[in-house]
Amino acid sequence: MNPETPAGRFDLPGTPVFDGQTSRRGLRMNKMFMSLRTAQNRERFLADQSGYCEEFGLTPEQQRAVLDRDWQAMIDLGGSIFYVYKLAMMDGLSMQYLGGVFTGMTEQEFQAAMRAGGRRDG
Amino acid sequence: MNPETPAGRFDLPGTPVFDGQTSRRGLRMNKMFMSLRTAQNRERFLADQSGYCEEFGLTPEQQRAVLDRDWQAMIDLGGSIFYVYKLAMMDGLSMQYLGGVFTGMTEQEFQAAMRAGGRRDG
Amino acid sequence: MAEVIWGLATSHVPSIGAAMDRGKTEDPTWKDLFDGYAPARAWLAEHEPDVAIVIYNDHANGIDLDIIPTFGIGTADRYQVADEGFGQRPVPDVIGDPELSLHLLEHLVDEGFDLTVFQELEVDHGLTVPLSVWTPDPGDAWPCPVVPILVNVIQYPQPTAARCYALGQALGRAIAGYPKDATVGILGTGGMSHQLAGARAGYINPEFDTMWMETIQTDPARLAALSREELIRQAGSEGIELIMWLIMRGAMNDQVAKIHSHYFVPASNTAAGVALFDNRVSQPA
Amino acid sequence: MAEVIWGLATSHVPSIGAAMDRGKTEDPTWKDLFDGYAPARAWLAEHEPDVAIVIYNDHANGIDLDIIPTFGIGTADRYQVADEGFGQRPVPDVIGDPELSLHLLEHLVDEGFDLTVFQELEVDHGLTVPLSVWTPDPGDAWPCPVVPILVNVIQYPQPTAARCYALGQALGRAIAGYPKDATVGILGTGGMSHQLAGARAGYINPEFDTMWMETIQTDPARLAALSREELIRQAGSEGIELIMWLIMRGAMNDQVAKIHSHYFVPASNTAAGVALFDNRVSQPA
Ligand SMILES: [Fe+3]
Ligand SMILES: [Fe+3]
Repeated sequence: MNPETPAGRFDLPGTPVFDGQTSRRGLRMNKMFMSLRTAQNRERFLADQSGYCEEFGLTPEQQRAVLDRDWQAMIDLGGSIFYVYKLAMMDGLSMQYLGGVFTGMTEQEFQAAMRAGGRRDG
Repeated sequence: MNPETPAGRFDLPGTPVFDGQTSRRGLRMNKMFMSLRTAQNRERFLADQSGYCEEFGLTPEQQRAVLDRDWQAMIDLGGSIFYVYKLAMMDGLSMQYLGGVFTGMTEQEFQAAMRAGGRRDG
Repeated sequence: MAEVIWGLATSHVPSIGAAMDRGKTEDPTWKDLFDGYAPARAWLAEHEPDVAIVIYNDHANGIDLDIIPTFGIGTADRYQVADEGFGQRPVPDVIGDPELSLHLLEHLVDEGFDLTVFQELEVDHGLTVPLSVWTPDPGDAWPCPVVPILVNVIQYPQPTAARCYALGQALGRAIAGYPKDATVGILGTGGMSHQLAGARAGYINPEFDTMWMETIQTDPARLAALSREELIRQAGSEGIELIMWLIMRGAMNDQVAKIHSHYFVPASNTAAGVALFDNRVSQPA
Repeated sequence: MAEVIWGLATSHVPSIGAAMDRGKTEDPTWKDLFDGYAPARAWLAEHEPDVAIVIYNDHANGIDLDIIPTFGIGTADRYQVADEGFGQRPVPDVIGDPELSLHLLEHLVDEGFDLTVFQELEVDHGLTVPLSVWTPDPGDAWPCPVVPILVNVIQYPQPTAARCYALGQALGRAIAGYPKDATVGILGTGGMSHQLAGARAGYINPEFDTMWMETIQTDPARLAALSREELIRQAGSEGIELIMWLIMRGAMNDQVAKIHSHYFVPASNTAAGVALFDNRVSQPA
């Protein structure tokens, strides 16, 4: 899926809308992300990432996205950014890093764009 | 507390109203009752009733009511009848048995009153 | 557009399901109740909808008391039958209709109804007993997919009767606005008069129930004007769940035709009522 | 009766809390933001209410996606600070005011707001960061008890801006009808413009934010007329959470006086805004 033309509620270019069908698609994966709030679950996840994903019932595509840390794919496959962020935090990555991934920039470039007042439409 | 003059939302004689303060009072006990839906928890409960009650954080009064199967006290201490019933079911007791307890009848008398068309006000 | 073709109001007492599951429907204590269902079942078998909406409440099985939604809607594609503490009822799981659920949700939220979305939900006797009243022998599957709508009737403050009726009316508009053609059956469950705890346990009010059964057809707005206190006084502390019939009724036309109704005391500690209404009758101009 | 004495609108970006918890408020990237809070904090320190109502949303910490309430209210006597995945923030737990919670709940349900009751709730940065914006050094306890009100801003369909404003107005009536004398501070949290995912991530709209900051004081009904689509387009997919400011504003008088406001980009990926309004000003006849 191309993030420039998200499937979803409105046709707002570059703007994923986390609607009911998206949330249904991502439910198992999002629940898995939420479970990573506890140290015990983070350890279990890190010890056997694919086993942990299977336990939560992720689809093969979701599991691949998680194992590959394909952040865009996680969003496309129903991830909510607030949930996906739990995985990023565990990896020591920031929301600016993710912002860079979504916009094709390095974390530094993304941060610089934010410090310059943020990005604009068009 | 006297069930004829329940503390609660309205002054409806003989009618406990499960309101917010009641539910707050009974929360830990009701959660314990709900846990008895699974065979595993019923076994754990039966193996050590007071330990199980403590695990759920019941007050000493609630714990005594549970151990004594004092059904009226469970209601007075914040039990919801739908939750209290989980404990009764585990004991093999029916809603008619409980109805008898609340009205000072045997189960048979209560059942007979129901079969005769139910009880009336006043 | 989708169209409500019938509304079925029915008690959801667990012992009705238990009597069916244990083959006791010919038992003298139960026979009159089940005989009373027969005409409704026969008509319903001839009028199978594409989807059903079941308005019910949970009883300490699918949801706990830490989170108590006033109104909820399921959006799952499957709802497992809950184990209420004595094993699952031997009935099929309930298949959902997420597309319709999400349409209803969006319409209702836009109209200012503050629903809670259930993406996962185990359904208890509140939902499965009405399905059994409708379809005694489902075999491997219930007749059609189901959208569950949940109502808090257990903890004060319950939604008012007026709010339930208004929700039903908005639900009717939401159904009418569904872009796909579909026929809809709607079930309003619970009641009739009963009280499970307190010195008034066992309370039954046949006069109130008779009035309710008639008026739900002819003048539901009058029932919607009843206060919580009045409902608890007249129908018992658990009889207040009759407000769920008003959601069903609100989703139907002003004029509906009664196909059948029946009243029976006692199903366990409860006055059991069933009322079936045809929604496809000509409306006054 | 209880009286709203002030309203504080503020972003609740987690990095604002993190900057405070790690002593980085004098850091060049943060100094202007925290300097901007100073006048509001000074005024608030002189105007301590008896109780605060915090309108916020959870971010995958206190509630999961299996149950998504449109509006929720906490009725607990204590709310633990959530561990969001990197340990609890080093701030006190939040003390509740169940009596006020239950009063508000009853009034709001009677007015037809279909709240979900939270008897247990862990509160995340959505609630604690605004408390820190107000009170940077709480010591062992926040200044007063808190009633949390939760809003679904994450999953479409969010409540409309109009519905949020109406909830705020009903909340104002509910507060005015509280039988006990109490002063109330009300916090509307979230925003301002930001978007975290998608090719438009990093989107900031200072023109919209400036308009919002002014209009929330002078003409909130105009903001309440914005559609979800318009809000997401103009404020970003996460900026839609600005609807929570409308609940705060709705609970206040028609005329309010601005004590202070400040705007700062970026707090992490977000435009951070703070606006403090005095509710005790003379109203036009
Ligand atoms: Fe019920
Ligand atoms: Fe937020």
